[in-house]
Amino acid sequence: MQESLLGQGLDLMVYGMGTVFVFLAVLILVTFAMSKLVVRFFPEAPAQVKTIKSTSRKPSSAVDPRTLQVIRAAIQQHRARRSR
Amino acid sequence: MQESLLGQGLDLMVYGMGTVFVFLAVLILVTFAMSKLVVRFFPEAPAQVKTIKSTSRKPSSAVDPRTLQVIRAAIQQHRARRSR
Amino acid sequence: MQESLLGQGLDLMVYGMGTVFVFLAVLILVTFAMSKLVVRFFPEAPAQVKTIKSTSRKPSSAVDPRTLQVIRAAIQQHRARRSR
Amino acid sequence: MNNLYNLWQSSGIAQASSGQVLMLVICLFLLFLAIRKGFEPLLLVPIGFGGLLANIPGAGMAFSATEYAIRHGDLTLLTQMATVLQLQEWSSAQDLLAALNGASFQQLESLKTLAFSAGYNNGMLYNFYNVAIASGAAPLIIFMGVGAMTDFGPLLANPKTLFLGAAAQFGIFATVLGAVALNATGLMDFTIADAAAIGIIGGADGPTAIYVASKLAPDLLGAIAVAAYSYMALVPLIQPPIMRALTNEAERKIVMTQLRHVSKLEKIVFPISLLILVALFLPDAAPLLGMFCFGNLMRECGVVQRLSDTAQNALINITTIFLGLSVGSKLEADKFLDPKTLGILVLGIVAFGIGTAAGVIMAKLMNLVSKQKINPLIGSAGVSAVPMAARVSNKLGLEADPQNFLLMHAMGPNVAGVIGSAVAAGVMIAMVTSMAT
Amino acid sequence: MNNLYNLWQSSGIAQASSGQVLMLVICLFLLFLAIRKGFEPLLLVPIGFGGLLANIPGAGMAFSATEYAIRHGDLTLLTQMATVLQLQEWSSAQDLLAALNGASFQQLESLKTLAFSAGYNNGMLYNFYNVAIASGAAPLIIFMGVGAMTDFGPLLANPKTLFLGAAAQFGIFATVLGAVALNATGLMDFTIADAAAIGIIGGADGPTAIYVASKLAPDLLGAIAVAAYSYMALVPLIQPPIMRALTNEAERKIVMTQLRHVSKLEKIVFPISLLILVALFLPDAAPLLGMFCFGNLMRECGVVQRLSDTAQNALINITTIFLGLSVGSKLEADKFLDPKTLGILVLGIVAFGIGTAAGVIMAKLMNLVSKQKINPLIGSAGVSAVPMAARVSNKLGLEADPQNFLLMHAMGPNVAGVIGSAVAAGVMIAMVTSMAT
Amino acid sequence: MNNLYNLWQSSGIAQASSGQVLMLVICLFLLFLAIRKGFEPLLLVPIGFGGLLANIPGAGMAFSATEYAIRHGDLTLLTQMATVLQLQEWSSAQDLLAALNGASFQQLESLKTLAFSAGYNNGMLYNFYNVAIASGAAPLIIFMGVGAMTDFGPLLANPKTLFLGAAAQFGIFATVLGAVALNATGLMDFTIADAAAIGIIGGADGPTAIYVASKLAPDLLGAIAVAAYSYMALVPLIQPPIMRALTNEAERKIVMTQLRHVSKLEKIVFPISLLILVALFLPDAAPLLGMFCFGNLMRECGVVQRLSDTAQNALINITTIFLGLSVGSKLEADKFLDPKTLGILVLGIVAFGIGTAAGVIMAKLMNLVSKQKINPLIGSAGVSAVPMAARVSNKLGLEADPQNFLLMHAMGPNVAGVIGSAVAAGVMIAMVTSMAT
Ligand code: NA
Ligand code: NA
Ligand code: NA
Repeated sequence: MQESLLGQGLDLMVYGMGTVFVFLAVLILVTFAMSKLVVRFFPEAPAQVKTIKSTSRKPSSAVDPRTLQVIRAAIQQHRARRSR
Repeated sequence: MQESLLGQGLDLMVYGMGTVFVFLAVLILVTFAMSKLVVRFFPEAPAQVKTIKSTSRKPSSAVDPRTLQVIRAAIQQHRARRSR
Repeated sequence: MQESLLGQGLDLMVYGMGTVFVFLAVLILVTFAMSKLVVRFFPEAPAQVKTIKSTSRKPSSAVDPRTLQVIRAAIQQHRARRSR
Repeated sequence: MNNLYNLWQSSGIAQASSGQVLMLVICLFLLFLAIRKGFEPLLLVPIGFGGLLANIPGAGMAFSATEYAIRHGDLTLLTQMATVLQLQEWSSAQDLLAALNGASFQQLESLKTLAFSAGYNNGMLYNFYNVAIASGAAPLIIFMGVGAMTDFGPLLANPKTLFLGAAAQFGIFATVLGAVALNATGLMDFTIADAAAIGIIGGADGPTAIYVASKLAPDLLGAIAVAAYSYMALVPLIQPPIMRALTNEAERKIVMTQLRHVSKLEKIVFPISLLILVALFLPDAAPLLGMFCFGNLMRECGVVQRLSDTAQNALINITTIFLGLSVGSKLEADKFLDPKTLGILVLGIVAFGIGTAAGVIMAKLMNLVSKQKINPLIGSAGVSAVPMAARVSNKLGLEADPQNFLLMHAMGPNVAGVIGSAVAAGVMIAMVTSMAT
Repeated sequence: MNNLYNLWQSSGIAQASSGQVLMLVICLFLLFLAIRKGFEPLLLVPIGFGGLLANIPGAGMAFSATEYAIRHGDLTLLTQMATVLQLQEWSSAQDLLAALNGASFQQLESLKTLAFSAGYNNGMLYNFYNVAIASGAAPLIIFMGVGAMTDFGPLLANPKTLFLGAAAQFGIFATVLGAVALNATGLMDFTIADAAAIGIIGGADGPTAIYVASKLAPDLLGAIAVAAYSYMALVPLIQPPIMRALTNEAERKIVMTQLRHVSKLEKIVFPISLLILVALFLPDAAPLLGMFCFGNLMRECGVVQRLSDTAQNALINITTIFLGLSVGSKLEADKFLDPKTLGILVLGIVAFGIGTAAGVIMAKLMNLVSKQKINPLIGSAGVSAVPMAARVSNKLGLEADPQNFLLMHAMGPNVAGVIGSAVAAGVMIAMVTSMAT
Repeated sequence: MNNLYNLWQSSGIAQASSGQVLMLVICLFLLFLAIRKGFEPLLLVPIGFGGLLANIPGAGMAFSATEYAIRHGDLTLLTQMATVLQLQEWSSAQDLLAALNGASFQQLESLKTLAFSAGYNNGMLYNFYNVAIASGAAPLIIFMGVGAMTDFGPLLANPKTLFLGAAAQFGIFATVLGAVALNATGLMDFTIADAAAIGIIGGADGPTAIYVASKLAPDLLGAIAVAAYSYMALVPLIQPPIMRALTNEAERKIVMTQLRHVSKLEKIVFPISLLILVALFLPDAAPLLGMFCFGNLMRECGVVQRLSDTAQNALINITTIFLGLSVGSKLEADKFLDPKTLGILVLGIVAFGIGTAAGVIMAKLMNLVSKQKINPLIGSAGVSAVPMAARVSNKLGLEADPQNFLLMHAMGPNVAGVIGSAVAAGVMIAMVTSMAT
């Protein structure tokens, strides 16, 4: 530990804050570029939107399909039991 | 091990059973006292119930849509079973 | 390692494949025998089905009251929220 | 040809001991009881199946790397191990295995290093046992889940019933004496730690029994857990004759006043009060009762529903699976097939009977001094075995008077019995540990 | 009679230190805040209860086997331990406990062996702490779950708001300087590692704070976690005065343009892009941001809904229970009742304040150079405290103009603040580690 | 200034090796396949992301403390480590890393102590790997979940189809010979353990492949797992040409008799019977088949629905997340970028092809001796790859005759293939282990 505690604190402040800003600035640039590329080359055309959605909805309907599945399974079980 | 096994067994019996009784007796007293205090100083007045609810609700509100879904599924299950 | 790698490979092939076949052959025999025994001595007669149910339901009926409780609790929560 | 001989040598039939075959039959019978007869299936299915796995000849799924190395290692390795164990004379692997019981911590560590160096590994069930039970974690997590499922309302409405839960613990301590007496006959060789672990069967509470056994008598854990869960399943057969013998028709017809409404705040404050009492008077019961109170507080406080749900479902189910398999690993033939097991089974049922009787008698004693009469049928529920014992009280009550519903009244002593057993467990662990040193 | 004396000796009252009693009161107060006042109950209920358990006198649930052995061992054992620690002069167990802090890894291992050999075991909470926090696993798993719950849509629609999330991290580093300054006054004795761990409270992000504290200052972890979660709950009280002081009516009425629609593909590519940037420029932040991005990718990719659901529910709930109890183990009196705790509480709230101010000021600076005006009220959301801070921005916006809904606009800086804190955490861990050697 | 230089030094760009960059690209491609092409996403998303994390330059998330210390330690530490490893001459950290492979258990323990003493820690993914895979736990838990999801009904209705599941395992053993042959060419350097681990890819069963690879060839685990899951996803492309080439139109039109009803009791008894056979004849397959049978018994016994649900959902999902990340840790550049990986990929697809062919040919052979004709298209389902391979059989059957639904008939050999692979795995682990000593 050659430096004083104060020096270390200042170092942390300067380089830390600097890194946070530089990193997030780069992230902004990359995000802008990524969005541009995606919107340009892979636009969510209505037709495509639907196909994407049909896949992508699986998740956002989130619990839905599984719940449905569970319900269906439960109903089947139930019927099975009844018909036993 | 200075004591005989029988002595140890008797010790366990006497002090063990004693502790169980004394501890639960104290618990009875504390529970009586606690209930008295609660009923006296924090009665479940309709008005106060609502304010308690409003604070305790913030966190649980995060769960809202899922809870509803669960309820619905549960009710369906329950009905299905009853109609068995 | 007295054997050559090739010898080891051949050994694996011969004894491995042999074991797989023999084991699954035995499993076929056992499965046939088991099915025969079950169908013969424990047929799924309607009458017996009911007695099975009554025992097998005990456990699932264990979940029943809890499910009910959950539903009740959920409904209370839901109502409480709505009445906000 | 050599390979074929090796394959046959490694087959189960060639390696099976008669003990293992007997244990396979016993475990199949446990599965039969669980699946067909509904004996506490949530635990007995994993325990029974774990027992099957533990007794597969040659698989060694319940062995530590050290045990496995001793059984399969070559002479060089065994000689090194004997040196570590400071055995002057030994003729077989059995001698080494026998010496493991008395080995010190450092010796065991050295043996472990030798075994791992030679390429041996712990069996899967041994790992499960270490992580789930030896650490104490699984019984405590299940106790937390049980806390999250427990409604203290009936107890809070009538705290006097805590005395019934206290009295029923007499079964535990009477059984300790019984084990000591059995030892005096010379038929079996129980230490005071064994006796305490066996007694806890009378607590009629699975996780408590497993927790105590893992601390005081790990070798008896398999038999103790099997006895505890089996007898809990048999409560509807064990209790009624005792209850009928100790009560008359008039007593069984006593109608109890309806339970008062218990407020939300009382339910929140109760687990905290209980924990503080534990902290002040009985720190030895802190792990068990602490986790129990934590689960109950999560349930009642109303602001951590997510956590409470998980504690009651995913977490307790996952833990149950591994707890069951781990208990099953103690059904390994060498450990289970011991005269002690028979003693445990006999003493266990005696413990249940005495606990039941003590609960009923305590209820009758309380009626002598108290104006508000208690139906003595709810005394038997003090053994815990939640909610089976309470249902038995209710059933016998209805037999005497078809309008007299005792279920909710019996839930009070029923959950009191859980607390009582945990207190007894804490006292016994502390006393036995100090006796042993 | 001897037994009765032993029982009394082992009771909590006889063993309680005043520190433990004080801590029990403090933990009850934490539970009160969590349950009655709704202070981040998902964490503060387990933390508060864990603190109660850790301070039960005589139970030693938060002690390692070594600590427990030092407190309860006999003279022979203590002498052996002192030899291992190379202590020439020592008069009490306290001297040995004090020497543990400076012990080397090998010394600690030797002590552990001594303790286990003598039959002592780790307390339950100590085990939980080791598995959940010392390994780093629990905060990372929670971060994964948070990632699976986070919608980056608002951020992707307006990436500039990342600057607000960057600016608000100023609170972290200003607090580091504050801790250094407090050290200079001589009132407290903080190392640079302590200062960094305290600063991270200003990140307003629980798992990040716990992760950093566990790496840099484990002894302060309890106070840091309690401060972080308490102040996050207090965001609706802490932030508004600062926000009002730094903005005028016209600024608060700025209406922001509606956010554009963000496509599914952008949401899938974003976590991967972020991870690649981390890989290229900031490997030190890889554990935190890696797990965060993994959770978010599971959410957005749409093909692993099972895993995403589990990460958001069963897994995060289970982890939260054990994380909370483990943090509670650091509320053990000897560690928590230290002047440093007071410093941490003061510095923590300063950090929140400075972070809030920096966010608002950055928004005003951006308005100086940018045509598209930003309502400076959303700057304060950059501290993270998701979603509380964004709701505060929204509330103050509605006060100024009842038609101006800022919630979605504030969600951008809000999640940016999470990324910013994780970046700051990575930088600090790397820099402090290299400073310490 | 020094700090700025340090920061740059610690950035990923400065530390990246070309291998790591290549691996990042490969892992991104895996994610693309998983997300966009639907290649077994439940496993390949975590594996691909784990691979990204493992290859972040400088982060060392997949390194043990020892590996990390060797890469970042100072000369003193490296000299100490070289002494432990008994290296006379060494010039760089690479020499030490190379020496790790041949180190004994005690040497590795000493190195670990040195690394921890110097303040280094295991990376997160390394810890995950140890807990989830090296212990063997995760593949077994997943196998339990698969058992709980498996319906043996179709197999019980037509047990003969077990032969198809047996025949398809020919792919495994043929590939072992292929690997041995590749070794003979001098192009690659496979041991018999490597060959066996590669062969198991032909089992078309993910957890079995991971389990075997973790026991026999941990360094190849990454490539083997990736190959196994990728080819399982490619089953609809790999199998049809082979199936068409080996069958004629008439054979493809064979209509099979409807499956008989299977009673509940048969389904309960089957997993127990299977386990008993394993116990008697094949103890080496006990871990895999034991957990599989346990899962199936929980499903069918009907009295532990809670446990069965958890095994099929929360538990298997949690395990999958950590298993995937752990496998990803083996995609670390130094281990994955090896000529062997290419060999593994080639041999893996050959294994699938041979297994498919063997299944179809076995079906035709059975038709020569049996009266009840089997449509040979269901033979290919014997490779497992549940339920993909059965669906392929069904699809080709419908192409030949739009009324001929083969799905349920193909489920029999499909689940038989799972049992067959597990048997093959057990045999290979036992034989290879005895060969190695
Ligand atoms: Na009890
Ligand atoms: Na933040
Ligand atoms: Na297969």
